[in-house]
Amino acid sequence: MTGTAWQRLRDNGPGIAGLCIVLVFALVAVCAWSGLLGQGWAQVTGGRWESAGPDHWFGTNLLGQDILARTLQGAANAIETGLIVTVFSIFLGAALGALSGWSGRGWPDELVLWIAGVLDSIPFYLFAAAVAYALQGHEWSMHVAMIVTFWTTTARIVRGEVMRIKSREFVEAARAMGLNGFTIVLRHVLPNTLHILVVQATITFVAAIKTEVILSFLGLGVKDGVSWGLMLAESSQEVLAGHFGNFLAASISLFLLLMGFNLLADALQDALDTGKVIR
Amino acid sequence: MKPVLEVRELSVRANSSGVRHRLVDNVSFSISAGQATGLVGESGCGKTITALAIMGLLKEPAFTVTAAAIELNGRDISRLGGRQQRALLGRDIAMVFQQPGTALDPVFTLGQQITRVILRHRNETRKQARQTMLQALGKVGFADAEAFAAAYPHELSGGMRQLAMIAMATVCRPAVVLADEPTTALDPGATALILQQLKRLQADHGTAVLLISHDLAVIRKNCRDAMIMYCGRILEANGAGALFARPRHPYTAGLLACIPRIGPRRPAVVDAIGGQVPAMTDLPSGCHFAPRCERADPTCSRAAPPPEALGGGTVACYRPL
Amino acid sequence: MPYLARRLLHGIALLLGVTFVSFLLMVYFGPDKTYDLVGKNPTPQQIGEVRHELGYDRPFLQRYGDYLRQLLTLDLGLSDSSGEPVSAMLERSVPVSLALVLPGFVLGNLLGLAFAMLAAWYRGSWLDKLITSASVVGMSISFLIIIIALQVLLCTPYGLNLFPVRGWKVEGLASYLYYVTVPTLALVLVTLGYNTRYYRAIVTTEAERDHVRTLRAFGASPVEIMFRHVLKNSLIPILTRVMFSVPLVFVSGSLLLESYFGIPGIGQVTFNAITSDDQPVLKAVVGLTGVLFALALSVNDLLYTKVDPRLTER
Amino acid sequence: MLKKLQGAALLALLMLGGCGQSPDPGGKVPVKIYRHALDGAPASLDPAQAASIYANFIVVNLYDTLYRYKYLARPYRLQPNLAAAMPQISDDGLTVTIRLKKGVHFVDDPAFARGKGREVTAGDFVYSIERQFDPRTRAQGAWLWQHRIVGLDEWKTRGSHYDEEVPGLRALDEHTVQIRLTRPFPQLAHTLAQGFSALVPREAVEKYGLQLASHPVGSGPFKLLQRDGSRAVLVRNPDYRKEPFDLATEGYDPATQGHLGLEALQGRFPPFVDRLEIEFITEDAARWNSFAAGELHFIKVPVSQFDNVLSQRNPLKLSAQYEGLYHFAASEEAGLIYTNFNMADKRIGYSSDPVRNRRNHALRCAMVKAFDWRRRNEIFFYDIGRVFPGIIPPAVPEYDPAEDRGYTRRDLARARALLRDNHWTADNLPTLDYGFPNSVTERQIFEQFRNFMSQIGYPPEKIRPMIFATYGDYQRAYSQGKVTLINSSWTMDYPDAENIMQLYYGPNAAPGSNSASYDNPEYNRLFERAASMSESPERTRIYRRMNRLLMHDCATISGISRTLLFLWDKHVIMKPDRSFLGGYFLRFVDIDDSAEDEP
Repeated sequence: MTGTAWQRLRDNGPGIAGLCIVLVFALVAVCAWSGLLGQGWAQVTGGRWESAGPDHWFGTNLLGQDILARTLQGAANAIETGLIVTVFSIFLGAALGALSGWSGRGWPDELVLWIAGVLDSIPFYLFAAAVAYALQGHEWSMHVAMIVTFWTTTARIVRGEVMRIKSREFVEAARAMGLNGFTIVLRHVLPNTLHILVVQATITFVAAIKTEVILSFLGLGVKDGVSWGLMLAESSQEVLAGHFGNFLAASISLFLLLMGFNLLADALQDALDTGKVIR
Repeated sequence: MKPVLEVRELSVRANSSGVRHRLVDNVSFSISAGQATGLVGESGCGKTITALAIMGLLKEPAFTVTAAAIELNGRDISRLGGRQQRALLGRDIAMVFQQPGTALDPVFTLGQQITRVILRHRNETRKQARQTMLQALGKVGFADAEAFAAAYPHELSGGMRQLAMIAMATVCRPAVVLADEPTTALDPGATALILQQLKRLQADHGTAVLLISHDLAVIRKNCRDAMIMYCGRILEANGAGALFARPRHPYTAGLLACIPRIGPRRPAVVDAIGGQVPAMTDLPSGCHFAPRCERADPTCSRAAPPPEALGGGTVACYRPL
Repeated sequence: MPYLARRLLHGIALLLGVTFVSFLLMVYFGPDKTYDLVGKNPTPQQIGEVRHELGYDRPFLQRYGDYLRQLLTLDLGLSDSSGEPVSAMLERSVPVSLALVLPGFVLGNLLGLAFAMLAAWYRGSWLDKLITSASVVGMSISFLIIIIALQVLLCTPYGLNLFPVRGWKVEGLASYLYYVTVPTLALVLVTLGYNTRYYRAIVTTEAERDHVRTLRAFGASPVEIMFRHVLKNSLIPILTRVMFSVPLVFVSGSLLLESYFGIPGIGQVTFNAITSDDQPVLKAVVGLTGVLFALALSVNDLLYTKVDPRLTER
Repeated sequence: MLKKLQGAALLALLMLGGCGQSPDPGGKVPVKIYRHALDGAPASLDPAQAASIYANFIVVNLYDTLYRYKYLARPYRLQPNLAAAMPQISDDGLTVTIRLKKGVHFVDDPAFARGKGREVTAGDFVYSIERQFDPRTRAQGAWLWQHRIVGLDEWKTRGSHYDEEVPGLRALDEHTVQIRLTRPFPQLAHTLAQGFSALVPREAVEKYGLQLASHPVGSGPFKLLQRDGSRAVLVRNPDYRKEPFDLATEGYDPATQGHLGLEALQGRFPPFVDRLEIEFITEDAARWNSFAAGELHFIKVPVSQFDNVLSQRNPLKLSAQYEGLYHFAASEEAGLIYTNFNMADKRIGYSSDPVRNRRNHALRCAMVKAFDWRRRNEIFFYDIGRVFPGIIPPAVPEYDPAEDRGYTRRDLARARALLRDNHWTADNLPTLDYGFPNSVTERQIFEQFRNFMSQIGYPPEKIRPMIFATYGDYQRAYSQGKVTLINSSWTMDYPDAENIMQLYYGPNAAPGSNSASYDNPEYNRLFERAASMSESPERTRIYRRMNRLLMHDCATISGISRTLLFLWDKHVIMKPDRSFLGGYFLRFVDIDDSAEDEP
């Protein structure tokens, strides 16, 4: 990100707020991974449905597990999923997008567009379910499903951008210097799509987290462990019996995290003035 | 003779991200019926802004427009808004824009767009309106008006679009037409056509035309009066003849020096103005031209020189030629 | 028109792809109903019989071929669980889903567009800011949370308790509203944020075009400008969004709603098909969604040419 | 309801600018409607596929079976339904003769000549049982009669040709059936009270094929009007055979049932209601809210609502706010919930190496000791489930109250000792796969289990969850021995302990119902010996002995029987039931319209 962009980001109050929220959650995640936070999520430390109190800030669930610990662990899981999915799908999207963009209207372009079209035409939750089956409920099935479907948007945008850049002088120059396509794309073209990738990443992250929650709710998501989606699934039964612990904890933290990312995404879009990316 | 349009102490401020700077600074002038007045200046000096301000098209929060008065046929329109203002626009005062390419809506035919204006401002039936529209197109020289009415902007050349613009601007016989660089985007042939149309306007309906241009030649040929604008201020105003024959303001003089004379005898450009046009965001204090003016002295940078009557016109300079 | 032919070709390629991928995933590697159908104390031989009955033992290509034929002839076979003809299940459930999702879908888009146009006309004003930030908030609330919260607030004694927790016994307008309201609200809430923001992005760019300035210079009223001109100019991206969301809204979207509110629409049929390993139904749903999508794509391109004169010569 | 309506109308105003008339959603009609809720939806309505309690619940109302259970008698007793009398059994117990009632007709259907439902005959019974042995039927009930009826299995292997007669299954005349058994089968009459055995007309099968599953053609008290994934609507079958309701025959007990107003039914002809609306609501909460909102007449109270519904536990007492509104009954389910060890899995079950075999046995017993039934009962059954040692539940007469409760008493010290003495340490303990079909509760049950075990030092990461998207997948996995810890529940098919004891009979090993693949020669011997006996003190002794064998081998962590709570509207006259009676009681349900207003 260029200096001026950073300047603009700094002037963007909401953007900074978003960044802070994200950083806080990231911190929580790191602590959870390194075993400082939310370790007791599986242990039973209280009675069932204890209300909030000094030893259980958010109360306990049916089994008597501490909801706070589970929320923190859930945060870690959400971030983890978000990171994995984002990294891979952005990478995939950038690579394929560049390929098809560079190849112009050649067959690689047609092929990539075709694959993207196919993937976009399958209802997502069905697709996720299908992948879950195909992978025999493997713990990564959720991630695979998301990566395989999320890269298409990035690819489309990168493709357009690459097509635009392709015609620029410096690329012509590089061609004239006899560099091969691959190096040109790698050295000269992709770097120029970085700002788009950054924005896409934030957006993918949001999508990933949201989807993780829904998939876990449907039982297609997190296998062993705890997730906000699972907490919401528990709560969807509890709330109607008047126990709101799980619901509040999960929904509020989910909202905060998403809000943070959305604000950040907006700020980045303004700062790097890639027009508003369509979501 | 009574001026049709009189502008008094018009100022425009742009408010972008906190910093507010003047685009038009305390401009006053007037133009009278049946004649053309030229507004000259380098691009970005505030000509267009002035026109838009007069039309009342500059909106808060992006812009702040202040004026002692903008009188159209003696009626102050500077404080009008909403319905009343819209009633004027296109009927009593109209504007022709610089880019005929983008100034028309691409998804409607010329006919539709002109007819809308008629229906808006003159109580005519659709049928009548259509006739009026066809006549207007005919007047500006479209032989086969029907065909043009049915055409979409992208199907026409720039010149034709601009003619259509003029047809649209004049269909309601406005008292004033603000023509903002109407010819810059066009080839010489089209330019000639357009200017001829503007002349016809003045002649036929006694319309007053404010011809905005950076091209001194155009102004000289087509205007009775001319005003020189620089960094949002009018530095000199006078009858075109007088002004071009004997410029009083150093800047005017500089500009005139830039006009290529016909014939090979002299180099295309002589003693052009040195230095750069300052950015509107940080204008020098006092006379904005002072830093580039070889006649400037400390007084010039102290306060903006007020317009003084001189040789039949007005000049805003402490040390006029 | 060669352009049309090209589109058609693309459409077919797309369909082949969709059917193949979905078949591979949902049928070949997909769920296995055998063990739902074997009785207690089955012998391996009986299990074999059931697999044969279900046709699981036939070679891949043959099964895929049959699948394509089924889609072409719209003869979708019988559900493995209920024995009902799949086509009958669709005829029964699709209208329900339409009735369920349509109001929310339409409202969500119209409101989004309305807010977007407000924001665009008062670009940069407090109203614009309010609308934009509100839409960001909207985008940050998960569908799940909205559904659960709305149910508690509107359908339970803990809240207003005005509407049914679940079900779909529609006989006439009143009962329709009675059952459709909460799902509609949920749908609107979840889509509004995204729509508003998307449409705002489009409408603002359109509202800043030169010809809009021209219109104002000729005294056109805000209403005329926004609705007659800006709207028509931004129709293409709007149509695109609508067309593309149609197939997915009606399957994925209603899946969550219907499984949560116990509404017997296509979503629930699909959900049950997933949880009861009902391959014929899954195949039909995915196949038909693919078809819908391909159609949407082509129709969309046709609409373009209708909407924008600049695209007619192609 | 009315309150809700205003809500709807109000929103109508907001949304569409108002709508005038607003009839009761659900439609106010002058007929008696009974609204019931099931916690699951039936897949198929073909008797041959009526495997789930949900399917069975509805099938027995659309079709007729030869026998049924008495409405009110407890313990359950059989009662002729389509049969004229109880079966006549020869002295050697091998020949069974059953006479059918005359003049009973199937409902009218295009499948029949001229669309008129023809008379039900003995041939229909023969055909219906044979269907179970025809692969094309996708039947799921064959296991009830497998290897028991002379020539039936061979009939199948010869390709299931219906024209070919089965020696052991013959219609002597229009209304007499004769069944010849390979060995005495005391439970036969019970199997003929199941949906599986319901009588299906051959014409319908041949006309509708697999579609029969959604287009029932029977002779039961009700006809199917409409059905989808979320509800089924049944209407009274006007041609249903006229048999007056008699309290005495149904085993009425004024002492315990006097308050239900059943006397009003005496001498009238069932079915009493014109229309059954059966909602399939899987989510407990939604079901409860629907009931609380007055949309349902009956509910099996979800555990999450026990706090709310009950004011005290023993004796169970309804909380004041509901007493005025609802009738209330608690019934102990005839079945059990247990967690099997996969004995075929060397990691924890039988091992060829005697040492490992002994250590595995110790490990299993340690886990049994580590399991906290008190807590399980408290959290998931609101402390009103019945915990009992082994597999013989209190619902059957074989249950032994005197049995030593040690097997279900938690004893961490003992468990740890067992591990220590057999050199089990956190490092060398085997990694186990605990399987369950995906659901919130199943997951919670797993987490609790893992938590129990972690308290004797079993590392949590060594008990892995194996989650399956559907129950079918789960079943397949453990049938193929892929799951080490199999959490399952068994609901008895008929009120005879034999139905439970077979769960651990060696030859029934996976993919059979003996999911533990438990194989103890003595157990098997005893089971075979008891197979031909009907309930008797001797058989009881044998069964109890088998139960002890099982516990000694620590082959399963067992067990608990749920206590089910039923609430139903005071206007409704009925005695609901969930176990063997299945849906039979629906025909006896009546609505007291002296107080007309619907809840």
